[in-house]
Amino acid sequence: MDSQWIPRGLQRTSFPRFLAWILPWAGLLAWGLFGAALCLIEGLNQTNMDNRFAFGLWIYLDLTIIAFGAGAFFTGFLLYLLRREALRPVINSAVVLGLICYSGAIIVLMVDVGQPLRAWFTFWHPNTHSMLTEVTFCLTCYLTVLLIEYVPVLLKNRQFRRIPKMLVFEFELHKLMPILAGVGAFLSFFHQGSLGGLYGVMQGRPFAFREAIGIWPTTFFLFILSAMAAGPSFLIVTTRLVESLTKKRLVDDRALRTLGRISGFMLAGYLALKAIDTLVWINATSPGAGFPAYEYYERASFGTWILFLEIGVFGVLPALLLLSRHTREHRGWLLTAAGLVLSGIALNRFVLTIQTLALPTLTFDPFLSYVPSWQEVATFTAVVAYGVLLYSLSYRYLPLFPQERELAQS
Amino acid sequence: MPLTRRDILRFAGAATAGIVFSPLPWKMLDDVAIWTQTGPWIPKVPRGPISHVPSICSVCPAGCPVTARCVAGVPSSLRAASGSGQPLCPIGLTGHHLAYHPLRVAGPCLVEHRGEKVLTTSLSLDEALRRLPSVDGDRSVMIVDQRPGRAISDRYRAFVRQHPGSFYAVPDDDASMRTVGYDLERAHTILAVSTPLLDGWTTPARTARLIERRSKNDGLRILAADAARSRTATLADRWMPIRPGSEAALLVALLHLAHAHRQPDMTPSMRAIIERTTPERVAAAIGVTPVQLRHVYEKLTERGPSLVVVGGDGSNSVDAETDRLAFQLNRALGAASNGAIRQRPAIPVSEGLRERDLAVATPLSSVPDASVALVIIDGDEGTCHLSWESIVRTLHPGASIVVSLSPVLTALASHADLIIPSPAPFESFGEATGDGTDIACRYGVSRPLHPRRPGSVDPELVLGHLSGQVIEHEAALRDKVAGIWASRRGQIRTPDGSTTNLTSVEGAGSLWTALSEGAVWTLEGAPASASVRALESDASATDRLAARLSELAAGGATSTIAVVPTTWAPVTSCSRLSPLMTKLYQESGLRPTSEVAAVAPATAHACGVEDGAVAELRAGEQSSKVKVRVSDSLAPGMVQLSAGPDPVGFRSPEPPAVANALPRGRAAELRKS
Amino acid sequence: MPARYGMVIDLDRCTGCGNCTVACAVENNIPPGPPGVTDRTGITWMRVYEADNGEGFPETQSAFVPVMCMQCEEHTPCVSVCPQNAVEVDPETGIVGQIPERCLGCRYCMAACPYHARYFNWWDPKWPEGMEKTLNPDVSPRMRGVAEKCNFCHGRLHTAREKAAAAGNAAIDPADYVPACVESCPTQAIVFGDLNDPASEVAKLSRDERAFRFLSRLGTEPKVSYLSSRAWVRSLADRVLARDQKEEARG
Amino acid sequence: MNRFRVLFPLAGLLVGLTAGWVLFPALLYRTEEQPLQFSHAVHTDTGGMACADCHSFDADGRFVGIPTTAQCASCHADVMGETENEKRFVEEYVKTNREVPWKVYARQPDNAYFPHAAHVTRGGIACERCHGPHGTMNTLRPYQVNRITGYSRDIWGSSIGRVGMEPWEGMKMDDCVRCHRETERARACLDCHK
Amino acid sequence: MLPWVYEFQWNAFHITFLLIFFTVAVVVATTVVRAIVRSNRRLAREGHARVSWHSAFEELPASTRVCRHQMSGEVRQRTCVNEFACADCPEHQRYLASGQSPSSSRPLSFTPAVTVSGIQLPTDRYYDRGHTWARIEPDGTFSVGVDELGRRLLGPVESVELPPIGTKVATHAPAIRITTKHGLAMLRSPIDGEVTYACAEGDRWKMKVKMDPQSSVAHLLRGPEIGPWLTRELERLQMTLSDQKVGFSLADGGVPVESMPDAAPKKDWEAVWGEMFLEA
Repeated sequence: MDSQWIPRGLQRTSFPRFLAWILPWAGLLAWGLFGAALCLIEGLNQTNMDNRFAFGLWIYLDLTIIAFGAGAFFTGFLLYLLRREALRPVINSAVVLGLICYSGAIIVLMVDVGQPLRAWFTFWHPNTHSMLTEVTFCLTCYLTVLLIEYVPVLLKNRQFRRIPKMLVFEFELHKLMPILAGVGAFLSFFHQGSLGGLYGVMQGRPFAFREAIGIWPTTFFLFILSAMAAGPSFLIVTTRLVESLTKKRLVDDRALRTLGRISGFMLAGYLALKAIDTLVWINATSPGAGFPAYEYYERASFGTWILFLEIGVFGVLPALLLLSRHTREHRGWLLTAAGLVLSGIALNRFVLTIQTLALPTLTFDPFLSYVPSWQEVATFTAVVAYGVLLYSLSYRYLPLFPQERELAQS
Repeated sequence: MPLTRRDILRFAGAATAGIVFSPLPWKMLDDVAIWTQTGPWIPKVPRGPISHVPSICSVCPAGCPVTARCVAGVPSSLRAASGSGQPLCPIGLTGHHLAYHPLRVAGPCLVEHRGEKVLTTSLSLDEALRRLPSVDGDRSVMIVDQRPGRAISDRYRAFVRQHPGSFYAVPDDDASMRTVGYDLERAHTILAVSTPLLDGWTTPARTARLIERRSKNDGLRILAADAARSRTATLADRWMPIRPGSEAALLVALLHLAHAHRQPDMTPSMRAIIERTTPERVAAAIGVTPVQLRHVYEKLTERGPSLVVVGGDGSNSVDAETDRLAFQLNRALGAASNGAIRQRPAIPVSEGLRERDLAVATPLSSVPDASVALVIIDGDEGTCHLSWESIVRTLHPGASIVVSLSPVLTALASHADLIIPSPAPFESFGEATGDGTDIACRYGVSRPLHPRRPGSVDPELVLGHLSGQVIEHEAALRDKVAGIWASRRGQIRTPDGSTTNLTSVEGAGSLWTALSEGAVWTLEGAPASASVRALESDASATDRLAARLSELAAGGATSTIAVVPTTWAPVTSCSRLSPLMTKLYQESGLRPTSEVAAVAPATAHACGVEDGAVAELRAGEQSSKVKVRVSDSLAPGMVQLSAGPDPVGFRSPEPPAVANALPRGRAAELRKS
Repeated sequence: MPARYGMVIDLDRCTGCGNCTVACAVENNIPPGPPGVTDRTGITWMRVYEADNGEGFPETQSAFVPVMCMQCEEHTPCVSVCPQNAVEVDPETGIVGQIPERCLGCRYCMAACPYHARYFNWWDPKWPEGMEKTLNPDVSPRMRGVAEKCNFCHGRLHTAREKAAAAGNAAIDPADYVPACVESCPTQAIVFGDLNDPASEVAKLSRDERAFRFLSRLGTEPKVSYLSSRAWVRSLADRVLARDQKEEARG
Repeated sequence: MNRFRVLFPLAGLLVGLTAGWVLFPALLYRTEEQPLQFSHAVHTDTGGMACADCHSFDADGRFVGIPTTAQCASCHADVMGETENEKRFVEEYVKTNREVPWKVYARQPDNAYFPHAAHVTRGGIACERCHGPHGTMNTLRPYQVNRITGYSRDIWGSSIGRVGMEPWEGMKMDDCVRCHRETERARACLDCHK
Repeated sequence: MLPWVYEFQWNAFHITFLLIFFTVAVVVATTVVRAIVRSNRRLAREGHARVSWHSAFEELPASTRVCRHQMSGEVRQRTCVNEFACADCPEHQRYLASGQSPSSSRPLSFTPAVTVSGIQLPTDRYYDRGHTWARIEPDGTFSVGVDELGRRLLGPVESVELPPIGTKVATHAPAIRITTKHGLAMLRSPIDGEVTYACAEGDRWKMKVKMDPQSSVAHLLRGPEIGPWLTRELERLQMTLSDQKVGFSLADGGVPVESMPDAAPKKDWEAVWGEMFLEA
């Protein structure tokens, strides 16, 4: 039915089966869009956020998926600028994933802000001292870059290739990819950092506040490193996921191992810095602001276990697994380690968004909890469904994995 | 030449470019942003000339001086009149909202109570008046006046006097306790027994003066005896936690220490009770030690004048017996002789009427059952004491009709058959007759500030329809003022704080002018004589007291918990609050809503409920869903409920809070639901 | 010299009556909470908290703490985080101003505020029918989806300035500029004025030995101070103090 | 044939430009008539009155704006002249004690705070600086209102591109800021916003 | 954002920030514009076919890109990096220079046809890797056709669409569209040139091309290369078909059926054709 659109030589499931896969996701997307529309039309009272929990599920989601989407810039950077050719098999997938993560984050942000129609004020009257300004500028620019990077992938579609202009444009654009990869890396470096800085600069929230190095708090650098660790791991996990869903081999092990090694290396660096940062924070920054650090962990649901889990099980363990050649070359361990890395980064973002806001500052203020409303969950689901749909369509109609044909034949 | 797709694309592209190079997209961007700032869904502020109108607040009888800031003739805020030194309460600060209350009754209407729902059918004024039965020998009328002392009150009394068998009924409190005022300003030691002395029990001005004296360390000592660490307990110098419902026992024990049983005018049975109620015998029942009781008594006698106030939850009383005990204790402490308690004088009657031609007020509970055919409830919006049960009891089983004059749909008005709404506060001339705890009586007049909403009817018109003698509302007030002027007693206090003796006011006309510009007439009472008739104990009361004390000594059922209803006093003078009160109730939790039940951590644990959980509170037949709030301020074994009008129930005339129906100290069960 | 408006609140005088909260709402056109509003979604620029000493019954002691925007002077947390300059510190008054018309509703400032003194308009502003006629003409109602907070009744400063300007004066009469909460406080627990004027009562009180500021170790230099003669109340200022106080009480 | 093809983009450009520059402003604004016609000229010239005689300040220095009917009635309690508008004014408004629902050309939104006292009394700025020759007009020009924002067209200025405007035209924030920048006054947002 | 918009701050931080933003915006915009300009220029210069082949070649699996010299056994392993443009390939020149390379042979009509697994390919012509051939005619033009394996891959032809006389055809660019009941196949032109004769009637067709003077047949397979190539192509076909999980296989020595699509009608034959005919 749609065979004219499927890249030649690639095996794709029949259209009805594809439809059967797509439809539930489309349903979820529709439900999610309904939830989001409620938030836009009725207002944010539809959410369970409140004055204390000014940020909720959505910001957490944004922080997490943007960290996961870091694979796009980091892989592009390594491939086009550092010439790590081993990563070529995953670059297209990385771009699509990056696009999904970033566009998803921006869609959610537009629902999250109270006045989306005024969002352009940030550009017109920017407060350049705000980390959010940096985030907004970089995210917008980088999303543009990702869209442009996606164009060559899109134009590889069989039907588009029949149009001479598009074919030639794709070819020429592809040649300029190193420039875009460079710009993307530059932008990502800043916004990944600014997302961390978002919390690190909050002088009034000693749980999140960190000392500054130059003009940036330490979380700025920690976020960059952790995103660089998360991005490759996300590629490993998604690739393996797609492989298991399609029952096909799409990327050779070498590429994934390279990704794993890079992720492990970044994670190790991140952990070392985070350990130092945490010690400084516990012993100097936080008590200096009038907050004994141990009090943060006296709440029933947020004990020190969360810190140990983040650094130990989700940090040191995957770092060792990824850095050791033996475990890295084992497919199961590699996938486990990548999964742990992602859990760790997700937990880190959770701690920084949710725990920061749950902890009271005033001595007579209670510790609060927050459970997202269905509208929030729906919007979240919409983004996931959108991502799955975009990826499924891209996978079906675009040659996402250059090695696929070869691996299928071998 | 055929039109190709390329041509169309080129055309569209160029057109887009043309639009980009025009103001359209850019101005649209700007205008849409402005639309989000000034769109039609954002209320617009009023514009127009601004004026400052001096007046008084007539929402409750206290009559605090205010300055209304009006924009284009509509008040935008009520502020305490500068120079008066008399601050307002939150109810007064929002008094100008009441005219726009969502439950405002638009005009005369018939009321139907269908289950939980209240249906109103509007009808014309003529039709409404026609539905009032004529009052003759057979049919008696009861006029329930919840704001006695006003100009219309005099007219009501005159009407009732002319129609034997009819009643001019007032709430029981107004008939008894409220005749005695407390000179808090002169007292040096005050014992507040289950009384929110510093939390709205009296006027904000008097509370403020107590706080001021305390912070200046002028020797004022405030003792609080309360089951909970209430606001008053927190702010007091000393707090004695007592068991809920043991107020009477505490007072009797103090009377014992004061050797009151040796007083000659004591009835023998009372004397016997006091004599046998030694601190040792009742201390455990009260929940304190005998030493503590003696200590409190020492403090009371250490530095006079001393006062014991038992105000209950709000300005209403705990119960009649406790009131009487407090009166006797005060007397024993010498408050009657040194003037710390005084009998508040009555406000002179309107010109043209004579006191002897007016009916005497009957306490509502003294109106016989099934005796009246027509009930007119006035001042309903200004109080929340009366329960529908206390009214329905008096209705003649045959054809009877209940008419409410309330401008808003109150809990009581929703039970009436007919509502002929009077003007809302500040829509017409209003009156303030003085705070029930004060030693002085007052009279003040508030000016109309709002444009009057069509459909409201002056009570004078309704009464005039019955009596055949119609008088204008303003004229009735002028008569009242003339009556006051004619008494030649008391003084007037202008908003700037200066006082003038009434004798130097030239005439009734200039008194009216002064009052309508915010001045208040006051007349201080004489020291309460030994016998305030209403507060004398009679035999049945003594029996009830004896029974209660023995019940208390027995300890009651220990497995249950006691309900302690509390009310924030100012709201008892206003059955419908400004919608803005959500700030205090829902939006800050500063005051608990009626659905909140506060318990001590130990009690919560024992009942298996958690903070914030929804639980079922059962007291006798009554059962209600409550939200549990765990508080360290409460003694274990009690549950504190907010009574009074539901402050946030401004959206629908829902039934009143559970706590309203529960007597103090009532045993209850709290269960997880 | 520019003014530095500040407040001193005497916690020993505060009875928790709520006048300030209500007067503030009336003055600043804060709408009544819609159905379903809670203490976490409502708007109370001035909010009275009840603080206790953490002991059980009957040793509990409590104090009422009115909390509003503390108008932080240094590193003002909400100002630096706002992406589009919707918040700023007025150098002439020291007042931290929030412009709802510029606000995007990102709520970053609310997360950043250590005093939880910023509020979000979760709902459209709605007054019961007709009640919008009683709005204060000096303050514009805010729209849904923006943050707002106390600005020391800036509308009253406008009025005072206008009065001064009409009389040809540059400086306002301090008596003309009194925020609604200060004006309405029955026990006069709140003192307002120019901290830069050493003769003003507020400047004197802020140097009182009973004076303290909440979370002053954050280094944001709040311009609202509190007074209390009770040590445990003063120790509420921050958690290190509270811990020390608790240890002192025990040992 | 190629020549003909070139016309397509040109025509598109023309259509786009016309839509943006001509059609858009025509659609954006709605024209409304004032409830009554009023001649400022008659009052200022013939009557010899000054602006402040009617557009005055109250005791607190607040600018009252358009005079109330009561103020007008102090002269126009009865018909003084011969115009139809005056007659209507007296009969429909003065006699019934209603306010005239004037449409205010310079009306700023609720969130803007403009103290006339600071600008006129203290600043000495002439009325004409911002209101132009309004006071010498014989008629009230039609009032144009922006359909999206509800603003009077005077806020933006008569030119949709904001080019070639008279010095008094335009009352957007940019216009305020321009002058305030030059004189280094009122830097805080709250100085002019409420 | 812009100096004349209020709240523009004249401090180093603000200006640096915005400068970086504008730089990024300019770089991104110029990159896109550059790509557009360059692609337009390229399209004008080289034509679509070359570019198309250029990018298509990169996507061919390594097994398809095997060098002709590997197939002939001259080198053990070599993957073409030169888009099969042997004329421009220095390696190819080196092998030709050695004089031993089968690539230097010319088509001869008298040698027997090469037969592999029952498929006969005459040696009197040049073969394109997309299973078209070019044979020089006495008039100097080349006749173009599809080889035996191609014919069997296509099965019964329903219609043929040839480029009209006078059109330019290019090496590696699809020139002939063949429709069967199993779909549409695009056959490559083996040489660059101009169509001088084109005649299609039903399933029979004939086409002649006059080769461009500057072009050559260096990239086409000939003589001793044909056998190894055909063997390899059968392997490749096997792989393509097995990849497609087809019901039948080409066992060693077996004879492919006359019409493969009819033997396995459920297959995605368009994909197989694309693979085997090297559709760009």
